[in-house]
Amino acid sequence: MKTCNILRLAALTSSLIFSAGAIAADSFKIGLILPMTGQQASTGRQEEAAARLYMAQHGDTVAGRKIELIVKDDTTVPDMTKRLAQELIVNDKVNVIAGFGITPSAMATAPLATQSKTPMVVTAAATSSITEASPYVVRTSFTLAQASVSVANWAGKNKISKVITLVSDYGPGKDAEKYFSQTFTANGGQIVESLRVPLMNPDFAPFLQKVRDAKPDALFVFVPSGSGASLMKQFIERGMDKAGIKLIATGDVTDDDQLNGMGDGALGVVTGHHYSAAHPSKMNKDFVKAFEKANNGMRPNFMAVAAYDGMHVIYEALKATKGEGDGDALVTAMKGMKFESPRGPISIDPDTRDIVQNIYMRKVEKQHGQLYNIEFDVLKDVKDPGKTK
Amino acid sequence: MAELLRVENLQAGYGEAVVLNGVTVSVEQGQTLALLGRNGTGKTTFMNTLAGATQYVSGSIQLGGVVLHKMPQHQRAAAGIGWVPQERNIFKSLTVHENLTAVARHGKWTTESVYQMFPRLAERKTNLGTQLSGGEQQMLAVGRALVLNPKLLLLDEPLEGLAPIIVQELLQAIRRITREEGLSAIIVEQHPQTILKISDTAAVLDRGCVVHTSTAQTLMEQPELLNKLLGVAR
Amino acid sequence: MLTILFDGIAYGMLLFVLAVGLSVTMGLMNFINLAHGAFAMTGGYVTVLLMQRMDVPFLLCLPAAFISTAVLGVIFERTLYRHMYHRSHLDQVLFSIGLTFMSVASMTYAMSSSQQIIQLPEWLKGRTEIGEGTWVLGMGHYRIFLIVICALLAWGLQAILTHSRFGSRLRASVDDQRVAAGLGINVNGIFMITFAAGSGLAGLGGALGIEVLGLDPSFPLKYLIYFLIVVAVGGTSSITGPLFAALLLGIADVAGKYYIPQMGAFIVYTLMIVILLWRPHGLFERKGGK
Amino acid sequence: MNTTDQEIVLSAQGLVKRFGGITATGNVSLSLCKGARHALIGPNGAGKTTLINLLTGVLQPTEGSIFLNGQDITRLPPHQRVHRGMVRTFQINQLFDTLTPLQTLALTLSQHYRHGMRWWKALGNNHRINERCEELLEQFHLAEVMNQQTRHLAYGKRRLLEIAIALACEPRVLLLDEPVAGVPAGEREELLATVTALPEEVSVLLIEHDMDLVFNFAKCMTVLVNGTVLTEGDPDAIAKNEQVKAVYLGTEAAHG
Amino acid sequence: MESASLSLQAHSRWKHLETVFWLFALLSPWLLAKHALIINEIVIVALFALSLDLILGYTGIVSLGHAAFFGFGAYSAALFAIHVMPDPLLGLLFGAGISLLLGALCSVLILRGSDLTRLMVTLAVALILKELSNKLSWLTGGTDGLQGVMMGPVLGKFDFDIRGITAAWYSLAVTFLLFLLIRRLVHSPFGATLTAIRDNRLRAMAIGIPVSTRIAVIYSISAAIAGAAGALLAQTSSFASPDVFAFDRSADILLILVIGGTGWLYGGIIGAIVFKLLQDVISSITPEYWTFWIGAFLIALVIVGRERFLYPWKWFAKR
Repeated sequence: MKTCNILRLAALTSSLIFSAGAIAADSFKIGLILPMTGQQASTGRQEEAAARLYMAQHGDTVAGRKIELIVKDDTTVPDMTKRLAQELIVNDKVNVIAGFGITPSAMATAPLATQSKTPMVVTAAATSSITEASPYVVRTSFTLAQASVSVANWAGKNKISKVITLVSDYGPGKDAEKYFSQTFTANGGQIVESLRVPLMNPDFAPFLQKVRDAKPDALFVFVPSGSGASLMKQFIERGMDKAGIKLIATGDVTDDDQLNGMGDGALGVVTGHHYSAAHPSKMNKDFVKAFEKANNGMRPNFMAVAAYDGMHVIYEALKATKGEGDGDALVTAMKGMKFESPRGPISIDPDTRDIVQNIYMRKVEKQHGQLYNIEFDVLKDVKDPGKTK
Repeated sequence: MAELLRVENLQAGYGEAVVLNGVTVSVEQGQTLALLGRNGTGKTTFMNTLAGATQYVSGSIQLGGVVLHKMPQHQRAAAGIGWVPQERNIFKSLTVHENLTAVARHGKWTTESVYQMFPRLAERKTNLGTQLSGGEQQMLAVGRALVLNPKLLLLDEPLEGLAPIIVQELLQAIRRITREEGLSAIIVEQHPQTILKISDTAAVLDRGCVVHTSTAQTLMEQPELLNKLLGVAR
Repeated sequence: MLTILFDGIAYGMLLFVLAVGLSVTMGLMNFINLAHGAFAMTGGYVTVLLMQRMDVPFLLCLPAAFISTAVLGVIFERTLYRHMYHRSHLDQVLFSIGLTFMSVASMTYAMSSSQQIIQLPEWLKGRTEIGEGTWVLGMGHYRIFLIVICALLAWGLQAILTHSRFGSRLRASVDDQRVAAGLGINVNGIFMITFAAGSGLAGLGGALGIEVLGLDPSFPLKYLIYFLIVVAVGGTSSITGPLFAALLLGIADVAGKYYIPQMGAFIVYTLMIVILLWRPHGLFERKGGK
Repeated sequence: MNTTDQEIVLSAQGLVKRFGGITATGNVSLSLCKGARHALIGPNGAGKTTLINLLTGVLQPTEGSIFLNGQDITRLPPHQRVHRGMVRTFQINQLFDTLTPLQTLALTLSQHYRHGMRWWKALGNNHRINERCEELLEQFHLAEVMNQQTRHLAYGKRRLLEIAIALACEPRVLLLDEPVAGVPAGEREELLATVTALPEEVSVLLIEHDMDLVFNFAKCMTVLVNGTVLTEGDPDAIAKNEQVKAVYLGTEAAHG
Repeated sequence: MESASLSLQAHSRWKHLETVFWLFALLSPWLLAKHALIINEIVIVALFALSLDLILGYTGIVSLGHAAFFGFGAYSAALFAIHVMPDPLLGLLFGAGISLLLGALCSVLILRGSDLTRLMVTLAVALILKELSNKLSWLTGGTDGLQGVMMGPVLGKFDFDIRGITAAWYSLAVTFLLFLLIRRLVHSPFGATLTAIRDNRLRAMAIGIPVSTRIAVIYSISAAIAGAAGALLAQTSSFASPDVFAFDRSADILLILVIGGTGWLYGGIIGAIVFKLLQDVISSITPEYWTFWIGAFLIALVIVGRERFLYPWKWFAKR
């Protein structure tokens, strides 16, 4: 009998914990599922901090409803993401699910959003196809296609004609490779070679050496933000900049979170991305300041801004629906939403529910003794090229 | 003469197998004890127990008045035990020289004096333990115990499996160590004749008990008794 | 081509320093210490803290990383690990993984989960090239530094092991623990020092590796597999085994990714399976050993 | 020895085993008749255990061949030699520590009766096996401890189980490797009694140093020295043999 | 003397506590309907742990790559649903069967060498499969995972619902049936020979057990069960990604089994319940630092001792 009792006790305790939130019956709940531990943990950290900052700045009551944020760690395991989302929807009766650090997590959860008619705000994962997985998906981060196409366009206009691409071997990487190559060759450029590195890759040396031996005009890179720093250092260490090879990349490589530690070697690296902590607008300056203040000096990066805007989209949709939590209404309200974000003006494409935003070309420069991505060119209102062909 | 080693009612074994069932023996200063017995009667277990390498059960061991049986194994060498294990157990990844220096303690016996006693070892100084012949390994094992500068030398079957000429050489050396240098020793052997000649006293073990003690001389003079205790006979 | 070989050697050398301590604890003490990576991480963070917050020069940080993790190793050995020596391997795994989990979470708490980056001194940043054409040898200065340091370490370890009295006592203890103790060698004490040195080396490896492998709190788990490969392939009975295994692994990994990039991730694992099927106890199985 | 009119069960011919350069067994020939009581004696390091390992297939001989009931079994793996009736006990207990004596015997018997792959029936479901288990437990004085885990048994009991396991395999040839080694005095008699009471039809090869047991038991003895057969004969002849005496008592001849 | 048959069968007889446990377990999707999802996850993990117990606990073969079979089963079942038919039970059988074959193939790899060798070889197999699932994206969907797995109703009647009740019930029923099979198996003569191999391989050989063959057989069976667990995961989550082969999954399952104790069937189940509940509860309190507490729990478990720590009621266990 003891087993039984203990099991029951365990079940009871867990149900107490699960249902603790359910007391405030009328609150509007947002389930934020993020990788909080493991190798993607910094994404989770940035996003959670930004979401909390948004709530602190804009109050936790919207249209008469109290906003409640429930954060879950999915340890970057897709079936876990799905289960957590399912529990949030079924048990906690959340009105919106948000977060999703990696594409498979988002993909695994999307059918659930459809089934339960719950808006799913993707604030991190960046593969094009995610928004097509469910009519309830709304994205406030970016797609790699957006960034890659912009970089390709810029490269074509800047005397770069031979390029090697180097991407991490997974969904977003393949997207980056595909859209960069498409655009770049369409503009008359030549892709010398397409390299894919394993996601778990401790040493970039062999790949970089291959690039160096091939001597292209530029190397186009996409790796997830954690590996960016070490790639960059190895790029410099290999003397590739001196051999006349330019490094062009999506903004993941010069992630604001890490940029400062990369050292002067990063100076001059050109990237295309939708957000820089140095974006020269008042709104952004306030955002960065508040974020750094609330988080021990941690600089917000593009993940943070995506979560911040994600919260904004949810808040505004709630306002527009006058506090009604209905999923369809919320998604309808989100479609076509247009507003000023710390990254600049953005909108949600009413047809694809994907984000439309400016992609900035930036160069790493030093300001006030710190390294920043300084914007020098902009491509306005870029839609996800993955869906516009 | 002063008593050096006193073992009383010693019980010990390996794991749960108790091999020694109450052994009592003693060795006087400067004397040599021949410990005899057929295979599997507990001779080696007795030696290992003195060196601290078995599961001690009960009884007492005192060496020169110092209680040994509760002492951690590695301190027994300092207390005066110089162990020459049965399988020789030369450290196989050490050279001959290292085998000596790794354990050497300050005193009368140095690596040099060992090399003098066994010139063959001096020749093979830089060879690995594994590259030695059986006889050379045995010499090294004896030398390794000597550089500990022990009070009591434990020689466990030092002549086993060696060629006759080597046996003679080793016997000479042992005789020199025990007779001329006066080092106390316990020698375990299966072949009583050879060893009784260089011993003062003798003890015979059977099934973990001492079944006979006398002077070496007495035992040697009784071939019938010897055959009964140690030979192939009932 | 030579450059690839060079890069592979540098990478392998780094792996060697990181893994050799683990090989020593496994081989000597028959203890499975999966928390080895945590010591490496500690060494890395010591370096980061010293460099970032106190502006200590990189070269001084290396010994600091070694010493601090060695001390940590002694503390853990005396307080926790020694109770685990007689436990089953599975308990040891559970225990050391538990320790790793705790270290990961603590480090996240203390240092945040982001990648740590250090600034090498200028003289380590450059690159030198020799030769031309296919035989060109390009050497990053830091990688030269790595190879030199690690080769010195390997040589030093080998020298200590073969030429010092401590080394011969250590080898004696490994050869035959029972007889070594019976001949007056304090086997426990030797093991403690060895454990400390192994941890210290891990810490040093962690410090040296920041530049190449990166450093974040998931380090101990991320590279555990690599350490284990080095130990399994190299065997646990010598210094040369892990060294050779690490070099083989480093070169195979780098060369494999260079020449057949699409096979990148398979090469190391396939190589390991083949080697272990061929020599189940590692490349350098001790003759007549267990 | 009287081999002419009796059926030879086990014969080893010209067995040689070398490890590297060392010859552990040098040209040993040996044969056991049906119902033999044969003792193998010799000083330490004579190669007795190596010989047993060669016979049972744990080691492969460098040269020579082994016949069991007239069939060449030299290259057979160990478990198939067991199927053909050659079973051994070990000098150092090799038991299943977490199982009880009852379970051990039941498992051995079901393997013996070729039930080893049956997974759908519970162990203990077979009447024949259960009865045989009870007989063996009774015979080996293990009945009262049959439900204790083997690792918790007294050493003597474990020694008994060691032999009981071998008998459960219904051997035609039984190799006993020092069955009474390490057994404390109190538990000795029980063990000696069971060894002497082994079934008559089983041929036994005994390795033992205990002369009481050897002389009570053996009808024939082989003396092994340095991996080769020194002599073979009945107990009285061996006891009187000067060469043997020399080996054991160490006159100069022993080392020659 | 107590009869041999009684004593021998005492272990295989059902205890009341077991009956109660399973009754409660089988009813739990209804009793604790809110927690059906985590029940489903626990059940799948428990089945996975059970499969590892067969080789680790009962046969003494360590593995750090058991996720190879779990993942193989998951992908097989998911692909079966997409390309052949959406019936869950057939898919489950298919997944288990394919994993059985893989297990039989891999069993040659684990016959030689030390524990460390086995750990590393099994690990390498799982990692190679993981890489394959990434590379063969035309079949597996690559890193993004295999989408579009639409499962039909169980037994043609019960649709998978969003609350996860059907899923939990389905997984429980499958696990229970497999548990019954495994339970028979370990208490049979065959099971006893496995324990014999674990306890003493030398002696097992000396009583005529063909050790290598037995290991190969049980390894394949274990692989099939792990495959079934993987199939359950893929079917109840309608998804499979390379992550099913991950090192973490193999390592976690080893931890879970060791937490509950090896070699008595319920170890894996209890380990799964304890580990998953702890993870769920602690990580919802402190999503960033829950691994710290899990680590502390593991250390405490080892130092205090499993028996005293987890089950004061362990008296009904096998030993």
